[in-house]
Amino acid sequence: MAKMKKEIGKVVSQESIADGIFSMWIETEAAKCARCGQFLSMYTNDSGRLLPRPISICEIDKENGRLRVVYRVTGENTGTEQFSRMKAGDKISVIGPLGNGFPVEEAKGKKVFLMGGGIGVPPILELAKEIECEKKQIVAGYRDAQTFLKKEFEQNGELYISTEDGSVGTKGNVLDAIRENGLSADVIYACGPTPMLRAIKEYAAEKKIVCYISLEERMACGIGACLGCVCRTSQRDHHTNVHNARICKDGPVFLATEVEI
Amino acid sequence: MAKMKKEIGKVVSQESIADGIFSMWIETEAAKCARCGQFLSMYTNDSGRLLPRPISICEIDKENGRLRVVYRVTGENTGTEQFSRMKAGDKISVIGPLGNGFPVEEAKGKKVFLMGGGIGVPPILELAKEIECEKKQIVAGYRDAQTFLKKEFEQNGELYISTEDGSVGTKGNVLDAIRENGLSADVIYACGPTPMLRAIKEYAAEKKIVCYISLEERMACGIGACLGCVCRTSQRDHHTNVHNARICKDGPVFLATEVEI
Amino acid sequence: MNMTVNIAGVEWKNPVTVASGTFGSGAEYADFVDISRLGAVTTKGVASVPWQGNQTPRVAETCGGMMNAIGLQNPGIELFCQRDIPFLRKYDTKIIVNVCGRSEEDYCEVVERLGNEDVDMLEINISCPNVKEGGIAFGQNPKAAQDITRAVKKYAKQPVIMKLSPNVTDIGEMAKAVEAGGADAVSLINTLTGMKIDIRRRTFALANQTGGVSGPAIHPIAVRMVYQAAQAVKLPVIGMGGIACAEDAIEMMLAGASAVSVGTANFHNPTVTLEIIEGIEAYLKENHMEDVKDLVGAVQA
Amino acid sequence: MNMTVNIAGVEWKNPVTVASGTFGSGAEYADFVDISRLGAVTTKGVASVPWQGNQTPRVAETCGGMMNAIGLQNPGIELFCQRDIPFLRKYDTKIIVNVCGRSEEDYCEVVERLGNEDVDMLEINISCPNVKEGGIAFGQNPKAAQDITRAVKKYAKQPVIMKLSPNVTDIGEMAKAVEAGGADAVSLINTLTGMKIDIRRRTFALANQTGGVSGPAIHPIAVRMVYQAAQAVKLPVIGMGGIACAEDAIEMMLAGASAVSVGTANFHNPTVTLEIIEGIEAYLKENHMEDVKDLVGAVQA
Ligand SMILES: Cc1cc2nc3c(=O)[nH]c(=O)nc-3n(C[C@H](O)[C@H](O)[C@H](O)COP(=O)(O)OP(=O)(O)OC[C@H]3O[C@@H](n4cnc5c(N)ncnc54)[C@H](O)[C@@H]3O)c2cc1C
Ligand SMILES: Cc1cc2nc3c(=O)[nH]c(=O)nc-3n(C[C@H](O)[C@H](O)[C@H](O)COP(=O)(O)OP(=O)(O)OC[C@H]3O[C@@H](n4cnc5c(N)ncnc54)[C@H](O)[C@@H]3O)c2cc1C
Ligand SMILES: Cc1cc2nc3c(=O)[nH]c(=O)nc-3n(C[C@H](O)[C@H](O)[C@H](O)COP(=O)(O)O)c2cc1C
Ligand SMILES: Cc1cc2nc3c(=O)[nH]c(=O)nc-3n(C[C@H](O)[C@H](O)[C@H](O)COP(=O)(O)O)c2cc1C
Ligand code: FES
Ligand code: FES
Repeated sequence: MAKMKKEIGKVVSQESIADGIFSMWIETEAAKCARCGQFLSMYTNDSGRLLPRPISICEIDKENGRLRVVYRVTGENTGTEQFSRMKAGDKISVIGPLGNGFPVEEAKGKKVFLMGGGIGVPPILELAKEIECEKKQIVAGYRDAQTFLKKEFEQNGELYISTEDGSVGTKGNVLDAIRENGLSADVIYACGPTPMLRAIKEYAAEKKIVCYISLEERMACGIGACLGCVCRTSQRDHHTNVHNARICKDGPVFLATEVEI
Repeated sequence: MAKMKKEIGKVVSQESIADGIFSMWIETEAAKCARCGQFLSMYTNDSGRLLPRPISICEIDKENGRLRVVYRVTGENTGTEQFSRMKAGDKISVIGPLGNGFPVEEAKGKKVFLMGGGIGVPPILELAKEIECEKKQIVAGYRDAQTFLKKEFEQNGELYISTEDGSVGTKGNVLDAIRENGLSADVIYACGPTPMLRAIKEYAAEKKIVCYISLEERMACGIGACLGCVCRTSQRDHHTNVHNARICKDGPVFLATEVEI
Repeated sequence: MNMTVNIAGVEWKNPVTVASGTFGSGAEYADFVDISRLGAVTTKGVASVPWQGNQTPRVAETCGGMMNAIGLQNPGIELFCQRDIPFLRKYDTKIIVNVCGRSEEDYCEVVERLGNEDVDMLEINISCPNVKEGGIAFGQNPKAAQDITRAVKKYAKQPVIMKLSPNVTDIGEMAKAVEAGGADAVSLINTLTGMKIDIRRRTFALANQTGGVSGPAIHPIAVRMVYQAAQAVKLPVIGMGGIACAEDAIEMMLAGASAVSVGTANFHNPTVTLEIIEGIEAYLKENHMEDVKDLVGAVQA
Repeated sequence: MNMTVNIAGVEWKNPVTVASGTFGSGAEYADFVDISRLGAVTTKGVASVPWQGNQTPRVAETCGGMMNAIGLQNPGIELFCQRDIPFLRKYDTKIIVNVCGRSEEDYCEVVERLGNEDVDMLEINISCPNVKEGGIAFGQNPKAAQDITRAVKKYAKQPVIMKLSPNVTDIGEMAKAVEAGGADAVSLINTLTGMKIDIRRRTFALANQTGGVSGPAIHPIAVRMVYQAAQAVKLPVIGMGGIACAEDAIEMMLAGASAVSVGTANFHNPTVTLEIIEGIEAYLKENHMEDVKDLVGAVQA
């Protein structure tokens, strides 16, 4: 008991991998027990900014005790901008690993879609590395030609790309890429903006296939205590006793049929 | 008009010169027109800390556009602690030079005391360098053997030291050092804690000599607008129209007889 | 050194508890802190039946603080008694159950139900700004506050702490009103009502439009109100609002608080409560003080 | 693009002014900003005779904000009229004179005296928490606020802005009261009363014990109150409280403010007012808006 804490990690490296997208490797205890689909609560050093930024784990290097995060700077004078100014050797406070992670065992012997959209793309990388399945189809949706993590994906599965502006791969979204390439699967794992997840949930329902989606919500505690980050569930949730599950604790990954989005 | 601004200076160097006492050289426009006895408003980069830290100018290097400040870290988790973590090359926001400065012309052909106590010692250095007088007697009061800036003072006048614990020079305060060494002067310039200034003011009144003291008060604007940093004046102040002068704008240096401390 | 405090007849091992709603019922923070080291645990508000709470977004960051409009989501008193009280009882700490309701009957029902339970104190939240009828109506009117206190006291088997809202003109008057109603202690402050607008989408940042501001940003307001409340009444005062370190807690006690609650700071640093307890001990030692109670109201003009 | 706003019949070239007491009478900031670029300058509060103000320390830092207890030090109306008005008149901006007093007569005397002066608007401070009789008594009671408004209006030759205190239970009620009293506009918020204790010396950080909290820390509370006031009355609302960048100013206007005042932020960044004006212009451009007035109250549920 009482073994987790807010930990002071160390920035190992930081680079910009696309316009406004940064990749940071952090040396942290959290690497020991992290799984794909979990996230870190990352804290700024600014006393005016109290709340953590939840950022998905993009890659895990257990051997060296390091985690990779890939994040977007959402604007000027934001916490993510402060992260982006950090350099190798700097200290960074984190809590993690948090959340449930993707249930990879479900994929055994099956054809799967690993779908990421926008800044939901990063967690798909560690998922692609960990998952064992019959056919690993990675579908990544980007805005434009800045297809960050593409190389890493190519090394870890069949990669299909969609871009909003059509500059690379299928013009449109991840579902357009599936249709254009005539792909199919038995299980879906997806992370991305809510409209994308909603469409994927519908697609899965139609095709009657199992679908896991990773949700996003504003967080305060990140560990299930404050009830800030709930999503509506179709059934009464056993912890909350109402139709709400905590994304930070019970998620961020849910069976698409469990949640109303 | 409208030519001053909050400026982003550059830290040129930073070193600890005594326990908890730091010396920083800053590259800044403010160096151009700075005089001894003036101060800088220094800002942290922390969004939770809005107000400037007023810090006296300790040395001016006009040629290279640099100012030196010497400051005490007042505690953990303070603005000065944040300053102390800055490294060469870092940016630091400042406004300055602010305040009136020491009236050095008064010293021409006279015997003077330049008296500094505690963290009031630093501005005495630039004063010692600028002042032209018949006899330049520097009296510096410290807590203990950590007599920071001692070397620099020795190069710029006759140095007398007092320490509270008696480890160096006279045991006691700056006035004790004067008495022990049988010194006298026609003009005094002093900076230090209020009790010390109060004693010096009294001494000057007794001896009927001209005395300038540099005062300290909590500041908000640092430029004379908010009336946060006033001290009580013996006469009605011509700007405020009451018995209050603004330390940041009308001071920090006052004729001892002008102010009630 | 004596760190115990006595709040309305209940002895806490130290003056530090957690603020309702920021610590769940303790289970989530048990990974971070040894709950037995806390003076008391104050639970999230519980109502007579489960409440769904507000739509999301429910939280937003503000400079030096945060805003929340959880809307008192809670599992209802039955599950709470079955699951959360037994969980907390495993620890050597006092249990303060925070009670919410929409009407006098709601409050009284929960308070009566808790009479049979092994809990140490009740905190009645008449100050939640985030639900239309979440008690704020009681918390902004002295007469209503006095009445609800009196009603609750009729059913209460445990000492009753009335939790006051800062969204009032005169906090001293409110404290006096609940004292007159029979309260055993007061706690304050609950959150200050705030609003944030997303200028890109031109909508409210919180689904509920308004939310309660908490965290260090509100600390000076909280200290002032705790001071005024402590001056106004003889009851013990539990102080909270933006406490984020031992210094803040000590400040609150010097202002007149007999104990302190730590809320939002848990989100920033889950082990902050223990650091605060240790920091208070260190302060007492440094200042050669024997008893933490000597801090209470010890500020000098 | 139209940046002009009309506040109670007075046209400002843009909706940005400075908050009373944070900009002196402009002289000190003239080194930093071209005052002619401001929509208006609001002066430090002025009384019928010079006021000495409070003892020091008068200011303290808080997380995301500051506390002040200047105590309305001012040079008195005579010197003000002789020196400060002519100084400001050199610039192409509107002049709003902030008026303080201890009694109805005090206020009326100053207001009457200003009737002969070339100033554009009057702002009546009935909300200063830092002097025993600095108007707060008027600012925390609807009836008193209405009466003082009516009294002042009898003498006023210029439009009257009533400046409201946030230290009240119901800001809408206060706004309605001054509207009923004949106010031409309302401005809010003044500072929230706070307290800070120095735990080392165990004394108050400010000589006055309490002080007014301002700065970004109070911004969400200010936005909420501006929204509620704008909903409650038809008068134009001048919004302030923690505005530190263009985003904050736009947020305040979306909440219902017709113009904004920038206070504490000047201390952090003396050119912030100009950056805010430029930032609002950039926002309008980006969002293809023609008129800054279209921002007012444009938040959507
Ligand atoms: C489980 C989870 C995993 C995520 N993984 C990633 C990732 O791998 N890479 C990435 O770039 N982003 C990720 N996000 C989104 C990321 O958390 C936000 O973009 C980030 O918090 C924005 O912070 P800021 O400092 O840039 O913005 P600010 O505007 O300064 O943030 C203010 C506050 O709002 C919160 N906030 C703002 N936007 C969001 C958002 N979209 N979602 C949740 N909170 C938000 C912040 O955490 C902070 O508390 C994830 C979100 C969640 C919930
Ligand atoms: C004209 C002038 C010149 C000064 N010169 C020097 C100098 O050369 N070297 C030096 O070390 N110190 C100097 N000081 C004192 C210095 O300003 C304070 O020690 C410093 O502001 C403390 O800030 P902090 O971040 O450490 O403390 P915090 O406690 O974090 O400060 C909180 C707030 O209080 C103010 N404050 C705290 N202590 C003081 C103080 N003693 N005087 C004024 N404001 C204070 C801070 O500016 C800030 O606004 C000077 C003060 C004045 C007025
Ligand atoms: C997320 C959150 C949920 C809260 N829920 C409750 C609650 O259920 N009942 C209650 O009385 N107060 C609730 N509060 C108020 C806190 O208990 C506390 O009064 C307030 O946050 C001020 O303290 P702080 O600044 O330390 O957080 C909540 C506060 C937060 C931030
Ligand atoms: C140092 C200081 C002095 C002030 N003096 C006055 C005053 O004389 N009259 C007044 O109406 N408000 C006064 N105020 C309040 C401000 O005008 C403003 O209402 C408040 O600070 C909130 O805005 P801000 O957060 O942008 O500073 C003062 C505020 C500060 C910080
Ligand atoms: S963020 Fe607190 S419960 Fe999820
Ligand atoms: S600090 Fe504002 S007048 Fe001196």
